[in-house]
Amino acid sequence: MKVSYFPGCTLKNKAKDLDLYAYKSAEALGVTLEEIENWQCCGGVFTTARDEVATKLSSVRALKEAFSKEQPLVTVCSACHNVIKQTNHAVQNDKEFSDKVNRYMGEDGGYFGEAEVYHYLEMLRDLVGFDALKEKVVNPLKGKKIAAYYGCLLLRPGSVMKMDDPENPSIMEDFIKALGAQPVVYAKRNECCGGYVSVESPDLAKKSSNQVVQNAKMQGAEMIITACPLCKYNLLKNGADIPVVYFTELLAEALGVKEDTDEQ
Amino acid sequence: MQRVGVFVCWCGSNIAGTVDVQAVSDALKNEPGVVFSTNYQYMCSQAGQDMIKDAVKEHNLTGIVVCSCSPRMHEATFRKTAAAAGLNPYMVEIANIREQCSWVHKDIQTGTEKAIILGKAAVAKVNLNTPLTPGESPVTKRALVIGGGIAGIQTALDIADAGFPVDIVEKKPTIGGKMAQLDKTFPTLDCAACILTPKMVDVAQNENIRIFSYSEVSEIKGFVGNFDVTIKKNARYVKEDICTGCGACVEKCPMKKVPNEFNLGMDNRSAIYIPFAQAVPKVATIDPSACNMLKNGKCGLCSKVCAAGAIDYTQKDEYIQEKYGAIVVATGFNPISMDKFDEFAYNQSKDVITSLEFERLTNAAGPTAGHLERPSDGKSPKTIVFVQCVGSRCDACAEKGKEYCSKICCMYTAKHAMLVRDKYPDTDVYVFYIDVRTPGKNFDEFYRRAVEEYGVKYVKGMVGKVTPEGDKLKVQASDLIENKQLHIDADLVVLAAAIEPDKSARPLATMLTASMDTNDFFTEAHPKLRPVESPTAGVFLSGACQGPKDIPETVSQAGAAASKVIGLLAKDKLTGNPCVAHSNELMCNGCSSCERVCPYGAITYEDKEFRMPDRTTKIRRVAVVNPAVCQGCGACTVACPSGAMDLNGFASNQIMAEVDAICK
Amino acid sequence: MNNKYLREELIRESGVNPKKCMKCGKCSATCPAYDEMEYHPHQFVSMVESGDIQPLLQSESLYKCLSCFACIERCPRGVEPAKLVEAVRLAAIRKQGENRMTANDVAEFLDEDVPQQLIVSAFRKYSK
Amino acid sequence: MQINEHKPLIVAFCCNWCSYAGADLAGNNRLNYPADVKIIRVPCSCRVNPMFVLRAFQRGADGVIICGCHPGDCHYTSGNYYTRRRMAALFSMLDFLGIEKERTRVEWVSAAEGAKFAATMNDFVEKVTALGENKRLEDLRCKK
Repeated sequence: MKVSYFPGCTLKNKAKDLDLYAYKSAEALGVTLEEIENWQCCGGVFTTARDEVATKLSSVRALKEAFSKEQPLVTVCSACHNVIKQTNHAVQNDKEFSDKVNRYMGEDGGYFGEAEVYHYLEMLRDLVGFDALKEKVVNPLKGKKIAAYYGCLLLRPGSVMKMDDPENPSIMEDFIKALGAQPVVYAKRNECCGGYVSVESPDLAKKSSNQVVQNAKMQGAEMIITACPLCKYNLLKNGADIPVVYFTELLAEALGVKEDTDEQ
Repeated sequence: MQRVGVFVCWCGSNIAGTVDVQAVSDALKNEPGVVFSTNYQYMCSQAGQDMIKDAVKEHNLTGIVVCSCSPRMHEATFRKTAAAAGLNPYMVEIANIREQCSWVHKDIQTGTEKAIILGKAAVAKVNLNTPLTPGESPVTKRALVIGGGIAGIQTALDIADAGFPVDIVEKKPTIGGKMAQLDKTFPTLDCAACILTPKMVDVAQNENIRIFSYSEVSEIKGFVGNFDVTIKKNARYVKEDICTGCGACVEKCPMKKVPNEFNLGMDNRSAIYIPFAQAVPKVATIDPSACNMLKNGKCGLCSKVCAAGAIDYTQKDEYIQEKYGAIVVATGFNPISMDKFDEFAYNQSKDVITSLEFERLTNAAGPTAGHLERPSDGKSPKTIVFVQCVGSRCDACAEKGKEYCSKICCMYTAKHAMLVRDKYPDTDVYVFYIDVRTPGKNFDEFYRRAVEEYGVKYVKGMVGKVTPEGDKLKVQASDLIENKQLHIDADLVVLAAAIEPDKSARPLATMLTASMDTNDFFTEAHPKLRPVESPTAGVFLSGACQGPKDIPETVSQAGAAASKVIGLLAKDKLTGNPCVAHSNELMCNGCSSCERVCPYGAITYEDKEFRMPDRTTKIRRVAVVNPAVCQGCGACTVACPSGAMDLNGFASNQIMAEVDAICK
Repeated sequence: MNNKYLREELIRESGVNPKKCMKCGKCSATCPAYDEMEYHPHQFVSMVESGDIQPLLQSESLYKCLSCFACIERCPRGVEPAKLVEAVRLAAIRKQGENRMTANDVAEFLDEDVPQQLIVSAFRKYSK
Repeated sequence: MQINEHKPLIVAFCCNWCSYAGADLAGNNRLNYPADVKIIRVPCSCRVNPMFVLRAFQRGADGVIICGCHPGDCHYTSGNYYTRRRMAALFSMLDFLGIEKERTRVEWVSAAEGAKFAATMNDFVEKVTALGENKRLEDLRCKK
């Protein structure tokens, strides 16, 4: 299976692990990630203002390319995923916005929201299948108590992201189960780490991050996994005393492809 | 040619505000057939009606056009007026110049122009009206009540008291409904069982009442006074007439791990069970999804211990046919699922419960014998947070929740909070509310007592997130009065879940051809003046199937529905609707097209002798409409290829005349 | 800009209808930045509706909102307060010379691990 | 925008149980829609003979809309299904004859949907107005 892949700026810099393990794992699962040619940064945040058009064009270009190749567009980074899915939704549902976008794009235009956007986790669940994933696991992570941290970007707004129940999600828990480990359910898993204000208001970010880690630990977690580089940065910077790792790293480990990645 | 009188109503300023009524009556004066035209402030008033009667006599009118409000409002009124003046009541036509003109158009010129056109259409139609006489049909003197909760019970008792036989169909193994699950009732705090169970016994002992428990209505045919109903009696694998309700089988049943729906899954029951001690009928029922004997033939213990020999593993579903004159819908309500509201962690912690679950937890016959214990560890909670309006009053576009106010939650939450503080005074009780709505007799006083005498902490604001952590529930909420965010470590969180109509209501409405609103509540014939009748004749509404209601309201509506049923059953004959189809036998060629589209089977065929021009006779097959069965939809008139079929009151030439008048 | 015009502009741009609010306060109940904010999500809705917008434009609260969308997700009336906060913030920083952050400010918080995502989004949110 | 905007003539057939009541509700709630819409009450949408629709167009109507109960909610159980099938056939034939599809419509409006009734009428009138006068049957018109 071939899919279009949008890595995003952070994955080529500070979050190389997230990217590398995503590639390796996909390969092990028989999925080829074809990187979008000349992709541009998604902008990191979806501006909800309806008159902001230019900032959303990089997403539209990526979407259009995936659509022209008749491939689903897969993202790993929570932020890219959020921006691209929300942009796609806006193109589909806000005619005024879609007209503006297509006028901006000029000859590159003619995109009306046809592409399908998958988060890497959704790809695992809906295109690969967690059962199939389970069969490919060579190092089951037996006995590990792992807390999935969704953060705010992955699930919300629920009516747009349509990834899972925004208040009681299970996709990452099912993922953890497929890898043979034991998921820890805790209520703060869909609360914000305070990432965006770590510049403006570091104390607030610290408080939010601590509450997340605390809740996960109190419910018995030994490790936290995330799909978001900013979440990882924030939790670790604010003194998380249990490991915080990208979900792709855990995946690569279970699939037995982590070692040869490390050797490279 | 008719002699038509036109009467234009001002409806105070309702019509006269946007329509020049004088111009309308003047313009209609010149229409064909019109011999008299006037306008008046309130045509529906006694003076207005007298004016019509006088005009009929003075001008020898043969037809009347009233330009006024919707015919759904006052058509019946003016038909009576016409009858009082000696005219056939069906010689009246209404031009709707209020709801469909003055109220929806702002400009007086366009309003007046449209009113004149609507008036012309009505005049054109009335010119082609013919006197109609309604037929008569007999009434089956037996009523059906669907649903055996407090609404159904009260309706059945009241009908039976008047001497008419009533059948109750209840899908659960016992009657009693939601009220049987409640602990105490507001605002008097008497125990629900103490006031309900005697009524249940009355039902069981009343010789006019039959109970079909564990049964459903599977088919409804016919019409007011003459419904043909099929009731499906589900196999309960116990012979109802033999079982004594001794409970020996329940005790011996080895399969004891079935979630007990009566206690909302908070404890277990056996595969053969009696829902609760005061069940009516007090007979056992085998749950086929849990019974080993029914699933794989291994067990049979209950049969062995049953001294009466009531167990019958081979019992089949039974279908019963019965005729009824009237049907009462009392299908009730359920709390909505909390699955989509997991910001309150209902699916993440056993200690987050709904209010109905709380009722069972405080009920002496409940899973904890009335001791308030947390479901997770059995400890007694020291801090309890009640959250109101969970899923009520939501945005119509939201994918979760209901648009309406569930009405009962404010009061039962005050009751719960008060009872906790009364029994366990060292418990901290918070109630988060958006508004406290207490419009009822002694209701606000009750709520104030909860605050002032019992020290329940009412906080104006909403809970935003509940986080289970360790053995606590961390509640994050807003206090809008003090403008701060609250963080409370609670032991128990109780959600006042919105209520919705029972799922069985929608298919039932389809069977009854009774209308429902967008929330699946049954609609009443008139929201103010006919609140217990469905627009479908012979169908009546009782209790929460029509809208959220508390017990006092439900009981009064149940009584009102019963009185309507009694009024219907007391008649020996019903006057039908004369606006039915009829076939012109000279034009009919007996092709059966009309018969195939008739939803009521009102059309049959007869061989008739016709005299031909050459004085010979010929026998031809022609359609005949049974006017007692025909409901007047008109499907046949369009299906008829020869144009033989027409509809009284809405004849093809009448509608064509209206089209012509509008398009002139 | 007069308040009536600004109010309409904010409503149009955010797509939020503040009239739908039933004043339950669930947005503020669920807001993780509540304690840092001078004006809370429910106040944004109510103050924009009543045209009392100037205090909001000058408030530090604009830069405390995490854009985590918890208020949007949980509002029973579908009001979407965060979109209104964002619209007010844009109204503030789109004025000439009112950028909240410049490239020079980046150096201050840059450490070895700061993900690019944070820098990009800080620019998106705080400067135009 | 045209200077002398054409005021269209719209005939709306409404079933007595749902749509006519929905129109009344629109009135009760004072929801405006253009006065170009003139409603004819029929017991059920299935009472509408295709001849009525043809007659309306022949006499100068610019649009004809038929409103009934939602599928499954018909007061007469199945009348609206007949309507749906009959009118689908009629409308495609009219389209073939040059009476644009936008001039004809079947819409389900329940007694609870006053707002939908008003919105439907506003939309329908707008679409028909955009098409201009219905000249297709002009030479056949009995109109003076």
